[in-house]
Amino acid sequence: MTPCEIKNTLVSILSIPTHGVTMADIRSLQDAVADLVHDGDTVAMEGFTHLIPYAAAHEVIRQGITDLTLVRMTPDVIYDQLIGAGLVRKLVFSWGGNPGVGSLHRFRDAIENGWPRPLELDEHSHAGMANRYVAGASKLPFAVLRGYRGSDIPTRTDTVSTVVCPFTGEELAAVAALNPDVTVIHAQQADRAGNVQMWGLTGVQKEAALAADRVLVTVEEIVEELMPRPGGIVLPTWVIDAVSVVPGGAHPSYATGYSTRDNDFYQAWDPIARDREAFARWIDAYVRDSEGALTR
Amino acid sequence: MTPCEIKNTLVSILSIPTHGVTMADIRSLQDAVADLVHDGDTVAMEGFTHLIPYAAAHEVIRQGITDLTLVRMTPDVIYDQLIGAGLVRKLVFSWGGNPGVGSLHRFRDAIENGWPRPLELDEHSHAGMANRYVAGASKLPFAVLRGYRGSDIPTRTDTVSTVVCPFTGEELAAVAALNPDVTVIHAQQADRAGNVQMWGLTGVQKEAALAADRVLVTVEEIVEELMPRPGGIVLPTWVIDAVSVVPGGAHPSYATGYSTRDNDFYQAWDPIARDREAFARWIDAYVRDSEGALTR
Amino acid sequence: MTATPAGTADFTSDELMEVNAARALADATTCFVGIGLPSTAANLARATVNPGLVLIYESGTIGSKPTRLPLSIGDGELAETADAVVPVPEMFNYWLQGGRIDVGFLGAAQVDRYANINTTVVDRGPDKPEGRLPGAGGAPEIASNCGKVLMVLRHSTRNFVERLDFVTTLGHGGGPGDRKKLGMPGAGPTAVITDLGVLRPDPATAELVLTEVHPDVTVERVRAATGWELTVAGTVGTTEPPTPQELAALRALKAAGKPEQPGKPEQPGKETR
Amino acid sequence: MTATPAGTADFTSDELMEVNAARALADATTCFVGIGLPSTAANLARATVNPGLVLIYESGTIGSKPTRLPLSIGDGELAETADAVVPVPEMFNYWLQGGRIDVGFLGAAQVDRYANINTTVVDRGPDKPEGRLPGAGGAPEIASNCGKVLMVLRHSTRNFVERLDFVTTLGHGGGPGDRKKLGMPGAGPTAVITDLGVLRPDPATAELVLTEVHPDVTVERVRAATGWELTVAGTVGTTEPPTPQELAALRALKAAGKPEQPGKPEQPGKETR
Repeated sequence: MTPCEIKNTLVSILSIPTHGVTMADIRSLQDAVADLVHDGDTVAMEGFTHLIPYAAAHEVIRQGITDLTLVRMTPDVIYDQLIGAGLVRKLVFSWGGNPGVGSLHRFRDAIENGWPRPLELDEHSHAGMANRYVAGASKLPFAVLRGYRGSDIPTRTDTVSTVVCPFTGEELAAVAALNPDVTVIHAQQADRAGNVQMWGLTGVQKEAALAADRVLVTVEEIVEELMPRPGGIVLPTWVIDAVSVVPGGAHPSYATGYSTRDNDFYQAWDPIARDREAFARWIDAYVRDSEGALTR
Repeated sequence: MTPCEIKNTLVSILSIPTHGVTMADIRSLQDAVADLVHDGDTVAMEGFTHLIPYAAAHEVIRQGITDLTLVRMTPDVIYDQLIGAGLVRKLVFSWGGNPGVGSLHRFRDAIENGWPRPLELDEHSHAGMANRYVAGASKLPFAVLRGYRGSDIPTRTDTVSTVVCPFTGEELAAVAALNPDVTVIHAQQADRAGNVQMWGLTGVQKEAALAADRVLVTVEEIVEELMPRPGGIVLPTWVIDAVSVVPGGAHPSYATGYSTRDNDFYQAWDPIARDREAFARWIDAYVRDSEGALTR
Repeated sequence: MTATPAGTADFTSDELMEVNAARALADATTCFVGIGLPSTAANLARATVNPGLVLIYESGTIGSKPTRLPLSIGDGELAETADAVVPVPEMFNYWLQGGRIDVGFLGAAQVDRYANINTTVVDRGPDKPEGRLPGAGGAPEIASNCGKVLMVLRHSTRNFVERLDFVTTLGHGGGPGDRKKLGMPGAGPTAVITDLGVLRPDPATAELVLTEVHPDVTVERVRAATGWELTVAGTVGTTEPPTPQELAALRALKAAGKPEQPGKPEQPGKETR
Repeated sequence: MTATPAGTADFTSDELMEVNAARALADATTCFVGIGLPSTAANLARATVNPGLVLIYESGTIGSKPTRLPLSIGDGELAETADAVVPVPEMFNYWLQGGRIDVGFLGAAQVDRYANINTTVVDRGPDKPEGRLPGAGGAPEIASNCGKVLMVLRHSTRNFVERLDFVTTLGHGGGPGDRKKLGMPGAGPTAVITDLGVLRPDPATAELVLTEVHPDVTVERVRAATGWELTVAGTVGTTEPPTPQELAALRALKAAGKPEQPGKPEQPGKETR
């Protein structure tokens, strides 16, 4: 019996079934979105102002994946676009504005006028949303915080409740865990094995990724080796399903070390989004029929 | 009215009382320990194998600060020494061994034989202890985990209980928050303002520090500017009470970038700690009467 | 925004509001900064009355020292100049809920006489759908957990209302003691700074009372801009006009806030990737 | 530890245990590694049957690739060679409780027929105080939350007991279904690897059954070293002796585990600072 045969025999005797852990595939954004994001999914595209995965959202628009429940602390222009495109059934969020500019007009139009379709809301505070992701990543059904006190928010959601501390008797807020079907994030770098590193403001991306069933990461570039960075967060390949290389994939948001926030875009978005037709023209010109759409 | 007078007037009109936030003092270990650690205190000296604040513990021994409740996930040799020195009334912990070597003999002698004094225990799992610190840092009275299931541990402590998820009905473990009177940690660097940076394995030090009323940090050195490091954690000066410069202050533990773990010391500790007299001689020779004792 | 002459300098009522808001931070040590007016005020405080003020943004930055006004709470400079950058859950749990933050500085869409805040929805009448506002963001827990809360917003009957359409964030509830009853650790709102003056809660009733007006602003004008019957302090002070230094610092911050964007697209919609 | 001849190589029963424990990780993807025998086995697996195995230590390291056996779970090399280093609370909450870890590898002081574990206290008789063990460490939640659990310990009636003095960590409780009743996500212990052979839970009863013995070990010898009436599988296999490669890899790991310490003190007690 050769060592190899011995090994195989022993494997059959002693081995245990794997837990379903696999490496991330590096693949085109088009294929990755088609495989991982389905009609009716609950999808979190996170990134707190920084590293917002716009390119992936645009691919969702191009593929017309619809009836989505979108989750994000700050819907931002990325969800304004998806909502305006008519793909969103429900929004789970905590602050829906265009940061430093004003309203998200597509978001408002959907809520106030049901255009292009009614938008159901599950609305929280930032602290509540952050803790909902923490519970999700921890595979706990809920998280505890000292929050929502005196607020009307709990009257409009069924995902805030209370628990009593068994030691002190204090009543605290409980928020239900968030476990998206898919989380999509943008990061600076991946290596060839599909390990990912992001740095700068890292928001709730780690929690959102670890809370999800499936994870898609777009990256600025593939590097030979991930060099540890100050403030860097590494997600190992075996918690990620697919990595797609999309340089500039966070624009008009930004990727520290690669680009700066395009504040002008955020300001220019306001008049575009105010007008249904201007919005439709923009989506057609810059998302549906863009050159990028053809090459991805 | 000069601008300065205007400022002062306006301050008196519009200013709000401060919340008690102050900068850390950079001072001798002797003075810092004397000021911040008192008889009867609950003290956490954290550091998960790495960055264990031995020098500060030795200063506590030299000053004979006693009746302490000591908190640490892994008591390690540092608490074996404090327990053997008769300064400890109670121990809150989750794993009491000499890592990779064997028993902590002073810890065992105190528990099994009450020598040099009886030792009360509050015993948890690592997951429970980590979450107790998280609750403490979050100023919540408790934390939730899926833990202790089927274990006898809850029969021997009053700091494990249960809560029921208000959304799913699942019963989960609740652990009481840990909020030490003082947390003592060792870090690599501080700047002159008292901001501290540590890197490498950072364990539960951030949580232990933020959970405490008072914080003492010993550091390898003072630097002009804290350069952000991969894996670095910065504690701003205003959450720290005192910084003391103690190069090598984690020995026989280590400080990544400055020293390596003295595994030989950990192995050599075993026969010293087995014998009450050998232990007493060691403490006298290397802690109470050491040169270091005089210069600090 | 009407320009008001004051000695050698001209300044707007907005500028006076911003300067007063900055002055209110003179003794603060750490400030949780909302975007917009609060961020302007906090950055101006660092440039004038309180250079050591620790700015904390909910995007995770502790000790940011921006040289220009950030447009969003996640602008790169906030992280680059920070003493520490932490994940968002840590920010809310360890730092805010952990009671580490001295002053919370908030804006508002609607405020009532007890300094309760609405930033969620407004009632636009029986035949119209609710008007949508951005929502809570960090405000409910900022108002609950910071040592004190300062508010800054423009004064009008649209903003200062008899009754909120929705309570997003509790200020003083329905009167003194309500915060304590709800177990809120911080003292709550201590001042509401507007473009007309300053309101503060009466310690006995917790109701906002007009305590200062800006130069050339009459009490009557403030009453008219307030949607409830405004109580006025026995002695109403007049706030000091901005010093030339304050005004210069404020204008420099704002001018720096509009830098040329590197890689700025020719068309607004053009994506540069 | 008796040396047993096997073909060209001499090896000890401990070495055979370690090699078998490593082989049990052949198909594992991620392993939460306890210090001591589990760490030896996991590192040997990386050097032999499973070079891609992701080692996770409770000190916070994910994907450590040590070149020598660490003495403690916090040795510097574990962090330096890791794919990621995370804070300890995150390790227990997001990674372990988060269900990210395939195999937990545990040692034990006492184990019973249902693979329950005691590492807390031992009863030393009516006139003596309880004997103190280290305590739980990570084990209760490792055993609960990992996909499966492997155990490795030396076989004696002191360790394999009829009744635990204290249940630190639940294995299979009192029989099949107990884990499910308690809501424990993972499958629990699937093998107990000792210096005499391998025990596995019978799917019908969850009781540990002797399924393999090491070469030259009799079933009778295992029975005699077990504190309960041991059930033996219908067919008891014999484990393969270590290959020369396995033995060489194991011995190289152990030799590398005792490096010259830089700055090693002359006296054991001497502190170098």
